[in-house]
Amino acid sequence: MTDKRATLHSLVNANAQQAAVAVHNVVRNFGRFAALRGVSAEFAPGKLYVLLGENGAGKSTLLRVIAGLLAPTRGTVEVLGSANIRSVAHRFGYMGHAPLLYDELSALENLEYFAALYGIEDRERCRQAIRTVGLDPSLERRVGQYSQGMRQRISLARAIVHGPELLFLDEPFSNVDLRSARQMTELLARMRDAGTTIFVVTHQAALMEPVADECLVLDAGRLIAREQGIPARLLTPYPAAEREEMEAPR
Amino acid sequence: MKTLFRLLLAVTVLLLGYGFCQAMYIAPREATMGDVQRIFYYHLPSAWVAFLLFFVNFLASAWYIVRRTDGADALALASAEVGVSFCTIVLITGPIWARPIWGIWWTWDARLTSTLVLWLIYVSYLMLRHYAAGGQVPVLAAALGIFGFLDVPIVYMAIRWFRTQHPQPVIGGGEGSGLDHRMWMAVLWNLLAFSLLAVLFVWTRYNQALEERALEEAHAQAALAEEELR
Amino acid sequence: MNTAGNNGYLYAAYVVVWAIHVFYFFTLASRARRLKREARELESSSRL
Amino acid sequence: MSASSVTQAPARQSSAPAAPSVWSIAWRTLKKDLRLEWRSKDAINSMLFFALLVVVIFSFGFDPTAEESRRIAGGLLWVAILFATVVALNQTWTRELRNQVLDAYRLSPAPPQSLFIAKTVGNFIFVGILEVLMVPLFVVFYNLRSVGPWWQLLVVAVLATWALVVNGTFFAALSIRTRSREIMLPLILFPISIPALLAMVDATTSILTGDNSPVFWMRLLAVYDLVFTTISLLLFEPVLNAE
Repeated sequence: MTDKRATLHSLVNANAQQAAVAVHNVVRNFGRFAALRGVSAEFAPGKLYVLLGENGAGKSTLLRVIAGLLAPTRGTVEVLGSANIRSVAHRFGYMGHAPLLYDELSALENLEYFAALYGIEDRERCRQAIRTVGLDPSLERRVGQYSQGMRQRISLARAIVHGPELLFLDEPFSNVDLRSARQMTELLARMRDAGTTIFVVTHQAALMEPVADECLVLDAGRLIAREQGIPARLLTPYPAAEREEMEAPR
Repeated sequence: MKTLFRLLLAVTVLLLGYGFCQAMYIAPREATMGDVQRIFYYHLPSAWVAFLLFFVNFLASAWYIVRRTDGADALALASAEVGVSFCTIVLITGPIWARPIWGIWWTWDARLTSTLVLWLIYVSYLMLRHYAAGGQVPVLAAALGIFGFLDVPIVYMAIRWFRTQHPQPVIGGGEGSGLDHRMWMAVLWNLLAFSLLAVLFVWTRYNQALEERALEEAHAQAALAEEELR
Repeated sequence: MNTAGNNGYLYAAYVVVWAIHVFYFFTLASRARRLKREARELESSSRL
Repeated sequence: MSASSVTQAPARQSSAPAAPSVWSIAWRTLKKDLRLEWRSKDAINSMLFFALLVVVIFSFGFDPTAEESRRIAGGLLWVAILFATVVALNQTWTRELRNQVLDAYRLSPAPPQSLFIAKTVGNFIFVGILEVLMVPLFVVFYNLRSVGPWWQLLVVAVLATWALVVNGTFFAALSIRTRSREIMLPLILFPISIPALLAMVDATTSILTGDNSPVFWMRLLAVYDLVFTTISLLLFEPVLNAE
């Protein structure tokens, strides 16, 4: 992160009274299992946050609670200054674990339908979104026949087609080849520079390392660390082989 | 609360005993039907209590949809469960009375049929509660509770009309009008006793439902404590 | 109508009513026992 | 793909788009569902074949004369349709669960009622097609000829089908959240539908035999439709958003 950008951010933060997302003492139980045990944090707008942690640490749950897919058992969530997530639904995008796409429709058909849900009837905008993630909008193949990596990209296009101010990504790089993943992180960086607040849940910290503003580490439903960038110690827990593989093709 | 519960328990037991004496010994023998008619003193109060409980279930369900309180959900569950228990009594004692009086166990008469449909609806409600998993149960169950209750008048209308087109045995010989006042006393005492019994059952089940929830919560918290020790 | 012979039905009905009430009472009692046991287990496990 | 070909993300909209209307979203969703069904044909194929099986099996179970068949055909027809409807209803929401695509709808600002309306109308169309194909079969297999005016049958069919699908769609949405979802739907749908079933069967029988007036049953169906459409629309949002 350059110094210039850092200054810019501090300026923006000074001016912006309102956090993009604020969670306060959020607890979420699934029956007898506590997935989140009192998470409190505020997130300034216009930054790229990476949520790290082991499987079952509560990363995805936190993201789903913030996006309003799950109600917190206790605690409060405020998104874009509103406690009622439904009222700001058109201002954020979400990309889930699963692709959230209809297998029987083509990429463009999928995007046109989901854009319509946001009140957008604009085919060119949908084509643009598909081009943005590096695919050809004229492809007529159905999404079900795409590779996992391509489906993830279309899923990202679906999440950003309405131009959200806030973007939540849940494991966006699972089963995505390294090149595609890098293109996706570049795209995210550009969106962040344009002012979008982005949350990425991942266990591939190395991929996000070049572009992350802040990282948060969750463990057993608790927020245990919050750091600028992604410190090297958080990149090591992953198998060395995987890291080398990620670096190699460059 | 605990002393109130015990007091209520004592009163209920006494009333159940008194109601039993009223029904079996004090109320006069019915002229044409004989002693079998005494089933009526348990049958009718059970039916009223069951209908009342289903109404409570409806109110609690609607309250839950609006306010989302754990208490409303617990009350909905408790009233449906106890209601089904009383409704089962109604459906079994009815045929036992009908057999010697009408010569048949069952007839697709309006009251019988709508009670049966009611029973089916609330059994399906309990099954939904049993088979649905996780935090969504209360909402889904509340929706079904509201649907079920609104269905009741339509069921009754449909079946009444259905029956008026077909010959049917006369229900209870129209004894409602000419009921001896001592017979009414037996009905009322038993109604009181059964209502109190239902209150006790619902109260207990309600507390248990809340306790179950608290226990779940405590489990989640306890797991937390363990993690911290590790 | 010979009604005396029908008293079997009367007794049967009363037995059924009480059987159902007692049955429900026992389901409540067993649930209460289970809840109490679980609460105790939870308490002892959290003390460890 | 070179880095230079990567274009900018879609621009943020200068102002919030006008809130999409309930009907336009319902229409888009219906079109999408019909397209999905056209491409996969899951629901309609399984439903049609199932209904055919039921008709054939009924005809083994009963061997009526023309007079008798008039009296029982209404019941058989509607029971067959009810069973087949359950097959189709399960399909409509299973499709939304695949890839968790229902979450995408829940995240959007689109009104939940639109989804319900679209699904109900879609199911109405599927069951309507089923009826159009089943009725000739019944006429042939049971040698049916209506004594009463046949146009009344049409009114009954519309009211009855709506009664089945409006509750069916609602309870299918409810039962997909449960553990044994396929079996759960009939268990909760059938008890609630008893009055509607009684009404549609008796109305049909009345028209076929010409013995009674079907007017009461048609009114009852209309009331049933009205009450449950209203309640479903009111309660669909909490059910959709229950996790």
